[in-house]
Amino acid sequence: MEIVTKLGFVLLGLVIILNWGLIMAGIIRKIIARASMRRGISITQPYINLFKNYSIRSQITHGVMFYLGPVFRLSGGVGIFLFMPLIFGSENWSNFSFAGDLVLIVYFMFFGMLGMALGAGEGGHPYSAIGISRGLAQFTAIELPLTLAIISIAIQYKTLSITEIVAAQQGGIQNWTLVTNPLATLAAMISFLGAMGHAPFNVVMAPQENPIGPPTEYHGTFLGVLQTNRAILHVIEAVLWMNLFFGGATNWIELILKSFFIYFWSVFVGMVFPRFRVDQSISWLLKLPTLIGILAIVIFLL
Amino acid sequence: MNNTHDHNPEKTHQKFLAPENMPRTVIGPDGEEIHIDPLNDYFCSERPKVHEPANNKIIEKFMNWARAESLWVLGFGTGCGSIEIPPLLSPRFDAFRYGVAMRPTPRQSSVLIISGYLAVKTLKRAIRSYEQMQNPKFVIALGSCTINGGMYWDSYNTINRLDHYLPVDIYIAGCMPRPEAILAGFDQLKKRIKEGRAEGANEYARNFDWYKSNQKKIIKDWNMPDYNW
Amino acid sequence: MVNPIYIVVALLGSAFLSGLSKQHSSAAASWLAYGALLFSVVVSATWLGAFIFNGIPAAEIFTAGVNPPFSINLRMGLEEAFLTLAINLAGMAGLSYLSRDFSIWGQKATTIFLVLIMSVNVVVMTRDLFNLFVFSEVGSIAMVGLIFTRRDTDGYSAGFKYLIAVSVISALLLLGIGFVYYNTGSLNVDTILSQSSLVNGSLAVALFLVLISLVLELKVFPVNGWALDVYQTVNPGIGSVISGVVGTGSLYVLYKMLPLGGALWYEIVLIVGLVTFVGSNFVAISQKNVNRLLGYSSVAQAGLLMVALGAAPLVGQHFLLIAGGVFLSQFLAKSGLFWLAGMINSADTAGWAVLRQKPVLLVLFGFFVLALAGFPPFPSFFGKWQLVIDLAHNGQFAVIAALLIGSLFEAVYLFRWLGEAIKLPVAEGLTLQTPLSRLWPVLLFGILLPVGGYLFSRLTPGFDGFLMVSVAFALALMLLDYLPAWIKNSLTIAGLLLYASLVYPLIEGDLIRVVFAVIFVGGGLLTLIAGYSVKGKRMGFFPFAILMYAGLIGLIEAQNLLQFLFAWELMTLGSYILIIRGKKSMLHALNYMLFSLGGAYMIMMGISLSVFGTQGLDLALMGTSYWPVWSVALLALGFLTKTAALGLHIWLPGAHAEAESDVSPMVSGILLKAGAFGLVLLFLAIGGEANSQQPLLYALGWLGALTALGGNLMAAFQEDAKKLLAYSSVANLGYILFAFAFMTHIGWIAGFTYSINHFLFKTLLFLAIGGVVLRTGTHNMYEMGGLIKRVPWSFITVLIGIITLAGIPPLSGFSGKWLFYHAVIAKGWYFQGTMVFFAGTIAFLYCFKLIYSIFLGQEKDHLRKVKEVPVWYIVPQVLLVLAIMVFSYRPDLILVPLGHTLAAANYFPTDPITWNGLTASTTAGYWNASQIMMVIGVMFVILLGWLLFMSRKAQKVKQFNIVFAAERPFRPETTHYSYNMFRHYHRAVGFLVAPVATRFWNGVDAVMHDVAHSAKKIYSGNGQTYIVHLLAYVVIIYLLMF
Amino acid sequence: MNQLFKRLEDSFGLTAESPRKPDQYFCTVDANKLVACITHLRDNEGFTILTLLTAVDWIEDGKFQLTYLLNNPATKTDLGVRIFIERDNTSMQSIHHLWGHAATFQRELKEMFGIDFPGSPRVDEPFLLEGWDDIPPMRREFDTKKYAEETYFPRPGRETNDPAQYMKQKLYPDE
Amino acid sequence: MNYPSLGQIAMAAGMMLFMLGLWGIITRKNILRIIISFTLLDAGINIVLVSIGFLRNRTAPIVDQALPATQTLEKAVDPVPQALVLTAIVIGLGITALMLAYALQLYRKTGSLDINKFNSLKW
Repeated sequence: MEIVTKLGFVLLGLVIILNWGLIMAGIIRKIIARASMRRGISITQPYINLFKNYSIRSQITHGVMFYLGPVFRLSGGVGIFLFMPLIFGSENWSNFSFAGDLVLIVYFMFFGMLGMALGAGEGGHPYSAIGISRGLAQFTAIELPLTLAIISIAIQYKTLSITEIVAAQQGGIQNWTLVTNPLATLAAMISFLGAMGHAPFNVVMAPQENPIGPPTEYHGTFLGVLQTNRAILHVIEAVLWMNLFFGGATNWIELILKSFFIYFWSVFVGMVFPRFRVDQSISWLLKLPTLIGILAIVIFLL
Repeated sequence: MNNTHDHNPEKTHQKFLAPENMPRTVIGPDGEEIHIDPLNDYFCSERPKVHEPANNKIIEKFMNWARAESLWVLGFGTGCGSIEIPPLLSPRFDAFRYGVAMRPTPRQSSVLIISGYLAVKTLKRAIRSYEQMQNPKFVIALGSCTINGGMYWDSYNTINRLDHYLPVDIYIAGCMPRPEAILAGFDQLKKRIKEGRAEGANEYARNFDWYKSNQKKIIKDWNMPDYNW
Repeated sequence: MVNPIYIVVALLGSAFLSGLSKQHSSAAASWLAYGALLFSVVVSATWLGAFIFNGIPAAEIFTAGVNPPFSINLRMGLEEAFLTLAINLAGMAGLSYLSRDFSIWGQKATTIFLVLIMSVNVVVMTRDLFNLFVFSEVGSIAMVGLIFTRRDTDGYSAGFKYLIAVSVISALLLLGIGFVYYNTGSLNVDTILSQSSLVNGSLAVALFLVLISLVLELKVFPVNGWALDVYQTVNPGIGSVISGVVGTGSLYVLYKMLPLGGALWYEIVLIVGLVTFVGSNFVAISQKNVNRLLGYSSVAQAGLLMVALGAAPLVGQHFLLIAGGVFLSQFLAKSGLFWLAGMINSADTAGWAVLRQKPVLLVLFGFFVLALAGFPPFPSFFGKWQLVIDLAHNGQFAVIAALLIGSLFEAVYLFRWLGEAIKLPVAEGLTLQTPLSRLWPVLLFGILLPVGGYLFSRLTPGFDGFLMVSVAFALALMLLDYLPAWIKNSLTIAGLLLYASLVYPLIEGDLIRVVFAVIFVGGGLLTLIAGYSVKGKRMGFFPFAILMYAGLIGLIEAQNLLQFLFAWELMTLGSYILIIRGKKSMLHALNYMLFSLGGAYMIMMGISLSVFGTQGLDLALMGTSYWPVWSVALLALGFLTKTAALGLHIWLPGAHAEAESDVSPMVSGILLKAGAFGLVLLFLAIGGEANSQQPLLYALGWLGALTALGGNLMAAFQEDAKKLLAYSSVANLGYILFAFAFMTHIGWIAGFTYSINHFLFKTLLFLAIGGVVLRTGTHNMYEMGGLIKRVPWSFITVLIGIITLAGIPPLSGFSGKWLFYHAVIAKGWYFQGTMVFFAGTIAFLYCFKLIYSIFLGQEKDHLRKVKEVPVWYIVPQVLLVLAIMVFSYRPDLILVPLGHTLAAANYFPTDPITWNGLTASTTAGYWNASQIMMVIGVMFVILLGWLLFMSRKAQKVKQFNIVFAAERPFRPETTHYSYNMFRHYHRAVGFLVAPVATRFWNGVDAVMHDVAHSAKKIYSGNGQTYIVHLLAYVVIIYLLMF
Repeated sequence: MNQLFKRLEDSFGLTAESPRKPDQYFCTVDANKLVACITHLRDNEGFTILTLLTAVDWIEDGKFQLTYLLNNPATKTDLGVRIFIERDNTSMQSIHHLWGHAATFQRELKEMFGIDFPGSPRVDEPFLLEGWDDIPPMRREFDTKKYAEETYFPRPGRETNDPAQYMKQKLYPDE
Repeated sequence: MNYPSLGQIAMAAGMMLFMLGLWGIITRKNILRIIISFTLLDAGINIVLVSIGFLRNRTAPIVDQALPATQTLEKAVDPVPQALVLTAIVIGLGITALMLAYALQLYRKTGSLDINKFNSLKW
């Protein structure tokens, strides 16, 4: 019985996160449009796009991995969700976070990337492979500040359990990592920009250079699966950052607000900055953000 | 120079077969001979299939609504009309609010805008792109050139009527039509889709032989299987 | 007992008779010569048998019926019997070998030859100084007479130089003898010895003259140009006599006389020997002429024996073992090599490739080279080992270091030579001349080598004969080499299992050893199964495979350091041969061998400096608290050459990549763990958690992190699939080093997890990729592509392999990563840890490149008919996948008991991991592999089912049906994006992979060769210069002494 | 310029025309002297740029007129060198060795007029037209209207008007 | 005044011959001269050896009527060095002969006796 309740809450949480991800994408794009003085899409447009993609009638496939790729990708997104505690203090909304700690989530991010890489590779399109190779190369550099930040907060809180990290930040904004460890937060937020794939780190999907990169060959249901994952992943990664640096959430409203603002940070930066070439972004990430991350650790060692 | 038209398309296509599409023999790692016929080995040569609408009326209506409200346009410009598309996305006209978006790959697009005259050479690419789009797919043709050849009506290298080569859903007249007209065209297309009348893809599949013979009549170096999957 | 004087009588008599006989009775004369030599052999053999088995005391033989000092007396003791047996045997073999030449040169040559043998016999046995002089002069004259048979200017000039030099030396000797007599009134060695307490100034000078001329007779470096010229020009059959017979005599004389000089002279001989050994080997590095190379090598070996001689007071009772072992090896091997050179008739070492026409000879050549280089199971290994240990007990570390460096120089040219013989193309027009009269001496000496090795292994203290079983097994397999491969493969597997089952009871309680044993034996089984796919005979593979595995198991079973090193060298030897079997492996194998030997010598040096050097060899002594930091550093470096740490890694990629498809997993997935095992032993030895080597470990930790980063980066920029995997191995061993360097409980658990994982996935990947390479015939990934349709099984296994490699949950690679994170946090090595994690993300780059370039993307024309890899490759892969799955699902099965073992008091008492059911938790976090796997599995299946349902009607299309900007792709080759895939990454971080290490080692190589080449210039070829050298040498030694 | 023409007249027998613009001159030479002429112009007279190579079809005379338009960047002068060649099975010496880009012009002329330039790189490959198997379309005996009507399904009912007349009629029908 | 004894003079002369020979061996370029130098050296050593066994006022150690075996200890010089010298002379002769044979062959082959020319074997 317990397991059924657990599964019920997990599914419910997944539905909420998915819907919030879609709505959030709509809101953000609406904001972008208004910022450039357009009316822009309706907030429901992501839903419609998703429905449309699932209602495409004909499809083609390049082989087995063409199926497995999106499945890996979505598993990656859903998996991170499954191992992520959502609401602090709530047994029901902590999903399967008892199975592993922060390390699990950090490494599980690769699962989806691998799937995308394999699926796109099976498509046989050179642009897919180019996109993947750029994405992977950039990701190595994006991970570096994040790793430093994680180590820094692990030193700070002496734990890698997300629940305990959130617990340590309770009791007001002065206890958030944002305040107690600003350098680590800064490093991780830069890394968040890369993880979200917005400018200046969006060379992977760069439509003008290599038509949309990895998912060039994907369409219809396959693309629908990828979009579903995107909606989940954006929210759940924002939730991860929220848990680590912004005090977590004690209820859904807080989660929704915080994840929105964290995600909006990446969009905001993306609106303002132009795009890096991939080697530029790597060089840049290996310099300033890495330095910030190292400082974040050094401060705790002193 | 022979002045006679060769009306046997098979022979013509053989004549214009590209060198890289010629059958060839390569030697495998263990010394075995491998015969390669690129057209058969590299390309899927299935004919297009007719995909009937869903039986359930309500579901079909819902799907058509979703398709109509999410028109993903392939970024493919022909002729002078391609200069009319970018203003469409600018704040002044803002086609996004109608669910219109540009996609860089035909696999993900559902609308092909033929934005002006089509030389034979361009037509070939337009057909390939169209065929690579997935089943509910719609064609909007801009300008008189696509309707009757426009000012190029007697050119030796420009087609006169697009609907002999691709199933056109909406013609937007003008030389060129302004963005407002194109927006109106999108509106009409939406109506057509919602009414379930925009079955161009199925029409293309049903009348595949006719379309193909028209296409092959002028595109002599097709160098592909009949349908470009 | 026959009086040994009859040896002299028989030889001299037959010499006279054959000299007197007419030309037409030459057959009878040569039979007479054989008879005399056989008689001598029998006599000396009976004496030797009597000494060994009956233990009788040494016999003194008095001539002329008067007691010494008034007459000449001979002695027949154990040493004399052994040496005369060797000399007479060599004489007999040499006579047979030279019989064809003698028939051309005429009867006189036989006569001279017999006189030569006789004179050396006397020189060995005599106890009279003047008699010694006379017979050594007789020997020299005979020698020069034999040199005279080479009838051209080179021969004459070399002979003349030799003659002048020998005359000057013997003049010095005679002068010395005269003064000795003047001072002591006796010429009898024993009498003089009894007065040696009376040594005064003038006697000391006299003795100096005697001894220095004896030393000079040994052709010490660098005053030996006259001898080298002779080596270069004479018939190799005579060269073997000079090196083997005459050299033996001279050495023994020095041994006899050395007590006269007292302690100081022992030191002088030690130093002279060292200089000779190192210098001669060093100049030989850049030598290509075979005969001269053999000359250098002979001189070097004589130098080694002089070292042993000089160290006699230090080594005490082990002297006979040491000198005997070294002597026997070099005597047999050098004679054999000279004889082989005579059969090949190529001035250049490259010509020795012709040996491949007769595999037996190639094997024997291998024996000789290995015996010279001091490899087990040959006697010199035991000799050298005992020498090093005894020197270490006496604190002679500089001597050890010099010895080891000299040995390394020696290995450079020996193994270059061996490699050339194995790999180079056979030169045009060269043929082997192998009449039976030349063949049997080589065969006999070749067979005597391992036999001698066995004997000496029994004599060496602390050696367990059990290890020799595997060697015998390998030799037996070598004899069975004409059988088809599958039979030998089955035999090898059976042997491996048998050996493992015999060893298992010895290590049963020790989980650390059991883990490594499982890796070694399990990996061996799996890779040998893959070997079934090879058709034909596969000559020369299985004996060495079994040697390698025996070595690996021997490492685990070793009770003391001798056995450990024995096993280590066996493993190196076996793997060297396995590696050199690859198509383009010659240089890589040489690199491998040199780095391995360098590592082994560092280990030896480290052992000497450590507790073992002072207290004993038993591994149980390891816990002793005294560990000098240099010793630990050297030992660690030695093991790190095997694990290819950054800077020492340059041998690995080539060696692993060019090896055969089923050898690569052996050497990469399994063999590298030997280094890891060594590190484990070392780190446990220095005291586990409570060690006192923190600064060194800190450095090693950084080294590990840098290795991980560098290896992964280099792997990402490879185009060769196997090189990519090889660099990945470098990096993974870097992780393992990093983990073990933590010296904490959790770090060690991580290290073991990594070791197991690396074994599993790297063996898997190398097998899979090796199979594909086998089918496609290329290593270059950009030449493959789209093979998923052709080799689906390999694709699946590679997929699982790279998921494990990259450490992605839920497979077992993640367990290593999790433990790593916690170990880093607990230890506080944050920056190294970050570097390692950064390296981990780079692993994705090459994982993707590997699987994409080979299996995905565009299929190439010429690979459209590639078949699935042989089932024998699939079977072990499937087994490995199963193992990965089990280890992923239940890591606790291994990690929990391992944790208990490591928590032992003298290891790592603080165990931070608590296991609650299947959940491992530390104070910092928790992890439940089974739950993760279950959750992900269920989710994956649901999502896959959903997508399959939604896309069930999808049209399958072919490879060119891609969106190509409304065009069509031109050719698969131009559409497959693979070559230089990460060029953008290279732009950003390429400066990190500048080939610094390669440049450094190339520089070392170039400098060594240049210096060696310049050093050789002292051999100007001018006889007078040589004399000047001689005299200057005498003066320098004199000045040094007084 | 006249001096130049005088010099060239002596060497190559060219006939000059009166200039159309102050800096634009035309002249005519024999086809077989052309290469020598423009080589001289390029190397000695400073006409280093080949601006254009084009053809005119004088079907009535049975001739093709080729114009090599050269430019002298120092004096900012254009010089068009004309030749006339036979119309049937015609071929002309290639000048791709003087200017690399001449090959492209020649490729186009080959495709559009059927003028062959033996030795010119890739001269037989299609340039603008893909799969054209009729007579070269710019030759005046090619009836492009008839070809278009036969090939491109003209839409029935289409009227073609002179725009000026049509608009006048439509806007001011009374006049 | 302490005059050197005959034995000492002989020894000094022998040593000088020895040194002279050695000097010749390492300085002369002609092979024949080298051989002659060697014979000088050899002779020098022999003289030294004889002088070692020399005892003043004694006779040669030949047992005959003049020197009965019973008086050898008192009247004869040390016989051993003499025996040595005899043997050494024989050996020196053999070696000299061999050297000359080599010199002859070298001269036949090359027409030269310059030792500096025979350095084709080196390094």
